Amino acid sequence: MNANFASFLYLVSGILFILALRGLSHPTTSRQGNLYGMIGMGIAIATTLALAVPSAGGFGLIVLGLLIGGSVGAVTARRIAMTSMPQLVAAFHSLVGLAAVMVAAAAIYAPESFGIGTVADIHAQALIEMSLGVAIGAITFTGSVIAFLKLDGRMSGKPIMIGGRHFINIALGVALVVLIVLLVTTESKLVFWLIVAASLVLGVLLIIPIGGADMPVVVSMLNSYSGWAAAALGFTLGNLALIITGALVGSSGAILSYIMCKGMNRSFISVILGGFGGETAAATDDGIERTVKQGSADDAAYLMMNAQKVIIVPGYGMAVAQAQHALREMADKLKANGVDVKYAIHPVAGRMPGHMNVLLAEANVLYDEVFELEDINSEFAQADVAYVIGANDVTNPSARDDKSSPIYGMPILDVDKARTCLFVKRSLGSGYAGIDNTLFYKDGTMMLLGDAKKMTEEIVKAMDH
Amino acid sequence: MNANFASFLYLVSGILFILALRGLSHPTTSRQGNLYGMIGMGIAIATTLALAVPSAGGFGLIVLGLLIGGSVGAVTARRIAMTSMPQLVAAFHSLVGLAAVMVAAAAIYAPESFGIGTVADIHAQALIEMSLGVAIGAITFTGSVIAFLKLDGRMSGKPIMIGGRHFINIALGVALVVLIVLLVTTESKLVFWLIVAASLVLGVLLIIPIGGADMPVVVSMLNSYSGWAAAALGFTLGNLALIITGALVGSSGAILSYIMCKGMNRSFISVILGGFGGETAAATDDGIERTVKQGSADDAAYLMMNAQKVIIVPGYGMAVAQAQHALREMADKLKANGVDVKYAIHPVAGRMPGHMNVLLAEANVLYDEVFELEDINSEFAQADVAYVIGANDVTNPSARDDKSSPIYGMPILDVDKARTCLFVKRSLGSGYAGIDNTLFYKDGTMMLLGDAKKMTEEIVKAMDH
Amino acid sequence: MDQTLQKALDQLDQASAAVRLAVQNLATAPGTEAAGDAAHALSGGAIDPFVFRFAIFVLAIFVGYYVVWSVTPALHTPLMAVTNAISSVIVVGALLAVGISASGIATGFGFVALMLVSVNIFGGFLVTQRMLAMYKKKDK
Amino acid sequence: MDQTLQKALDQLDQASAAVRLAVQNLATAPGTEAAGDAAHALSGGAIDPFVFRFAIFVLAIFVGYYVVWSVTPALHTPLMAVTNAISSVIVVGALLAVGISASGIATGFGFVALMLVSVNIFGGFLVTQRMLAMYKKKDK
Ligand SMILES: NC(=O)c1ccc[n+]([C@@H]2O[C@H](COP(=O)([O-])OP(=O)(O)OC[C@H]3O[C@@H](n4cnc5c(N)ncnc54)[C@H](OP(=O)(O)O)[C@@H]3O)[C@@H](O)[C@H]2O)c1
Ligand SMILES: NC(=O)c1ccc[n+]([C@@H]2O[C@H](COP(=O)([O-])OP(=O)(O)OC[C@H]3O[C@@H](n4cnc5c(N)ncnc54)[C@H](OP(=O)(O)O)[C@@H]3O)[C@@H](O)[C@H]2O)c1
Repeated sequence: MNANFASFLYLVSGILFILALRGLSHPTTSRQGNLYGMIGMGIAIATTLALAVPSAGGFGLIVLGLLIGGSVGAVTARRIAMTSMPQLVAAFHSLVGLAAVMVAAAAIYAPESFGIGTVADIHAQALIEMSLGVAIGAITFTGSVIAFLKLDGRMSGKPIMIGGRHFINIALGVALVVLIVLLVTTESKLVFWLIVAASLVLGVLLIIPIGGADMPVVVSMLNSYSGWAAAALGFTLGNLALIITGALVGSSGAILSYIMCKGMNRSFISVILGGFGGETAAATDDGIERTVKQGSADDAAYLMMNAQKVIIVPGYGMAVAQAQHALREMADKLKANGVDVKYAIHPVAGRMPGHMNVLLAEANVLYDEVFELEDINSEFAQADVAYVIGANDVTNPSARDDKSSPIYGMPILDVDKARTCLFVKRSLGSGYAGIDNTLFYKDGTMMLLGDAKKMTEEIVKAMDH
Repeated sequence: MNANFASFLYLVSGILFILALRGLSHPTTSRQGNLYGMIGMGIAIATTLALAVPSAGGFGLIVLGLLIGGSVGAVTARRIAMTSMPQLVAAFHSLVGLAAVMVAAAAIYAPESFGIGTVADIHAQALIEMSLGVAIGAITFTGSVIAFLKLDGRMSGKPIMIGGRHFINIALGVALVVLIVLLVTTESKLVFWLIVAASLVLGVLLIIPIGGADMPVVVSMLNSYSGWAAAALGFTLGNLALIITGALVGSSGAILSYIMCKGMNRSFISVILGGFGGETAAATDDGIERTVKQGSADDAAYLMMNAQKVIIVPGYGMAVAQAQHALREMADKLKANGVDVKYAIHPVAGRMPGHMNVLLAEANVLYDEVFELEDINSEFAQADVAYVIGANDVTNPSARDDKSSPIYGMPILDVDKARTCLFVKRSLGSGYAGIDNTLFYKDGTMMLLGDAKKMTEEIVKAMDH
Repeated sequence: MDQTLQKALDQLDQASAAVRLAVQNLATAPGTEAAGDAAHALSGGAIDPFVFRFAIFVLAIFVGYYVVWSVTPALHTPLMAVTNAISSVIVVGALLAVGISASGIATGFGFVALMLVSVNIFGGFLVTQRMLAMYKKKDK
Repeated sequence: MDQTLQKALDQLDQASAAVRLAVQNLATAPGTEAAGDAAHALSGGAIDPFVFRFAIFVLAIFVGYYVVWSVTPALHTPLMAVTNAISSVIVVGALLAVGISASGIATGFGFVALMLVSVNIFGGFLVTQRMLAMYKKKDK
């Protein structure tokens, strides 16, 4: 295939990826967008095969690799529970990171195949680009593995603080720069692997001190990294699809990190420096005796069936309990009874941006009943009941009223403005931020202590009486 | 200067232009944005001079040209009345179009200076790109001149319909394609000038049948054309700044045309085909006797001074009458009296997008008192008085209620929902769309017949009593 | 403008054209393996700059689309003025024609273009500045 | 993988390097007028593809910025999944290594990369599809 035409096709593939993301601006166009993404990937693969026609053996290997990887991927995609999306995304990022390292290694061992020179005579520019790609790729790899382990609960979410880690990180960073210079001058394979090793270690050290609950920001940041790694290799290979995609993915991750930090009213730096949000802290005890009104499923059913307007506020606990289906059933009952039911989603409810939306969608909740914070917050004042299920921090009024609170300034859902506020959770314990929620002790609040799913199912049953 | 570095600087200049437009997303960042634009232009000019160091004579000529053009531009910019912005923009577009033709001509006569080959041996690709640039440039030139003449009232706004003009246009289009092929094969200067001539005629023929009131859409479309012409020449010259800027300007013009068409609920095609909106048509007389309540400046002053909330709706007539300063004075009086005053701007009020905003800003109206249609339309129901000054079509309820109306579907400002609606205009005549406004005959409406500026000044005086 | 300069230019151009032809021949010479072609292509060495420019053009259209949609309607008039001003970056062409042109007539065209476009540059940015300076907010 | 192929490649590369050097020397040869340089530069012939790629990269960042901000928050989780899927376009590197690599070890690395990345391609797009299929609207 003509090289110019191939470049043109790579551009087309990059444009299709842009259109894929553009499609996500609305649910109706999103499936189309995903299709564009698939077509773009198909074009990139077909173009590469047509440009550099593989030998018969090579072709066999390619088919084999695609088959093995593809079936693992397809099965995973089909089986994975929607609640495990954060882990899945972290795991997938680690694969991209490792693949970037492998591609760079292949390029070092067979530069001719990539058109970047010959063994021991690789263009300096290509070497620089490549070593940036490999370093970022390796950091993405180990970083994502740690994030995966923490999110999946296979490793304690507690921040692991190694003494002098800032010093070690800086030293590793300096070492990386030196090694890259060495690689450009000597082109030694040993140096290449040293870069890989240093970056792998750095990836671990960067992520280990960050608490489990901050992992979503980390995952998004690693997403961004994997984009920059791809772009760096795109420069080496002179591949437009890689450059464009790398930039897209890089921006995307960075913006999502920013959105999460803003939603939590924290600075990105404070997240990255780590040490925040390990195990749920105990509720602070300020010595004042406070009373809590506790209710039963029957009370809740009665209250809601006689309401005109109910707003449901899901949070992380709903995901943990997998309560979305029971919740939908409850909403159906209410709607059949003429109650106006809406869902209010806080930008950082759950453990991943948009997490609650996916879960509700899974339970067949129609997306035009689901509203964002800005669009629904003024409606709580007119609501009879706010049904808060497994959410906590995102409703905490101290973020609005108490200047000394660590989450002060974070926008919250004004559930306290509803006539009655029902709180489904297992205890009076705090949420991810480890802050006591004063709402539990308010007059209009009724606590429904128990597992989110069980409690909701009981309420549904009680509604039938 | 190194060619790579120069290309890099051209890229920087393109990026600065992007940032210039980005700055316009908010009034507070807009001045900064304009500054970025100036810096970008400075970089582009400096880079070109450093890359292709001119001879002493050439340098002298350059300074002379910049001085002459620059002073004309600066004086114009300082003197021009804000109400004449549409004309000014049209006139400026014609300059860009003509300049594109001139640059292309220079390139044909001295291709070496542009690095596109030698006389009689210019690269075919450069010739194609160039002839596209020159054709679009020439169309932009004459088209903008016609638009300027119509907007400035130096030519009748009436659509001039030449018999068989669609046929002539198509014939010219075909001729252009043939001429471009001829140019590429023969590289004859005669053919080049024939292309210029055909395009100049086409520009006139395309715009002449379009009514004066549709000129804003045309101006924006020509803005878009001038962008594409710049981009085409950018390809010829291999200049990144030109390519990026051309694409930006091209998109910008197209989007603004689209916004205007949507604001008027008309299709772009119907605008381009022309024949709409010449002289203001006479009010349709359906034989039914209708009564109009007419009021005086004293009535208006009394009504507004005793109101709690007044919403001011400016339109084209305010611009014609230059009533913005008097209007501001009136609003100040009202505010001093404790009345809540807001301004509501329809997307196509006036004769240019954003036209009313500039005029109000000129009269020192603060931009946070000025609201867009979607943001204020629901407030009319709570307003005591809607003060409609020189606006007409954008308030016509038939666009909302009467399916047979030619403007049916166009979003309007719901001034009829205000308790009282004051209408300042000179007669019961219609506006740009030539459609009778049923609002004049409504109970809650009071007509204040007279020139917008004089009437407003009288009201101000009456308020002092 | 200058006879010797023109000659030098002509010669340079012919020479470089010859070299470019040689490179092209080399790249498309029969017997070169597909892999070699591919490798070369991937390194970007053989790719026509047009492809890159086209990519830049397409991406800039996307950027333009989004940037312009993000402009607040209140500033649409200044937007028209400022896009007009920046489209006069075509001045680079005029500068080349005036500054280093080898033919008198081309210099003439260039000079006219330069004058026209300078009107735009100064007029466009200054009128925009004048407009923008008028937009004011409460409490300042 | 193939000795002769590798040799051919080496030779091709050396030859083209030599030509490129010649072109460069020509361009920077003393006595060449500034005008010639400029003309050449403006035609884009002498511009390093890196500059173009960098331009494309920068513009793509702008596009990415705007495109991602326009994604509705309700679809942020699918967004993470789909960006993950498209970042596996790095597969083009793996394909080169496996398909036409001249060294066994590079083929090995390429094969591993290919497998990993295929997991992502299929997994990423399919899981996104699965999620998106769940988003439903009233009245259908
Ligand atoms: N979404 C994101 O992108 C993102 C990213 C980073 C950080 N975060 C953080 O995550 C938090 C999200 O807020 P949130 O309100 O959704 O959650 P939260 O504040 O973490 O609260 C979750 C609550 O759910 C309850 N819960 C846990 N398991 C449950 C079960 N099986 N049944 C019933 N209740 C259960 C817990 O209380 P009990 O233990 O008493 O049951 C807990 O208080 C915010 O602080 C946010 O900053 C979010
Ligand atoms: N803004 C844009 O971008 C744009 C673009 C294309 C088309 N348009 C069209 O322009 C129209 C704009 O609507 P509009 O409501 O602003 O204006 P309009 O409907 O054209 O009405 C303007 C009114 O102002 C009155 N008027 C004229 N001179 C006056 C003076 N000196 N003092 C007082 N009144 C005076 C006229 O009535 P009298 O003769 O009775 O005084 C006329 O009815 C829409 O139809 C729109 O579609 C706008």
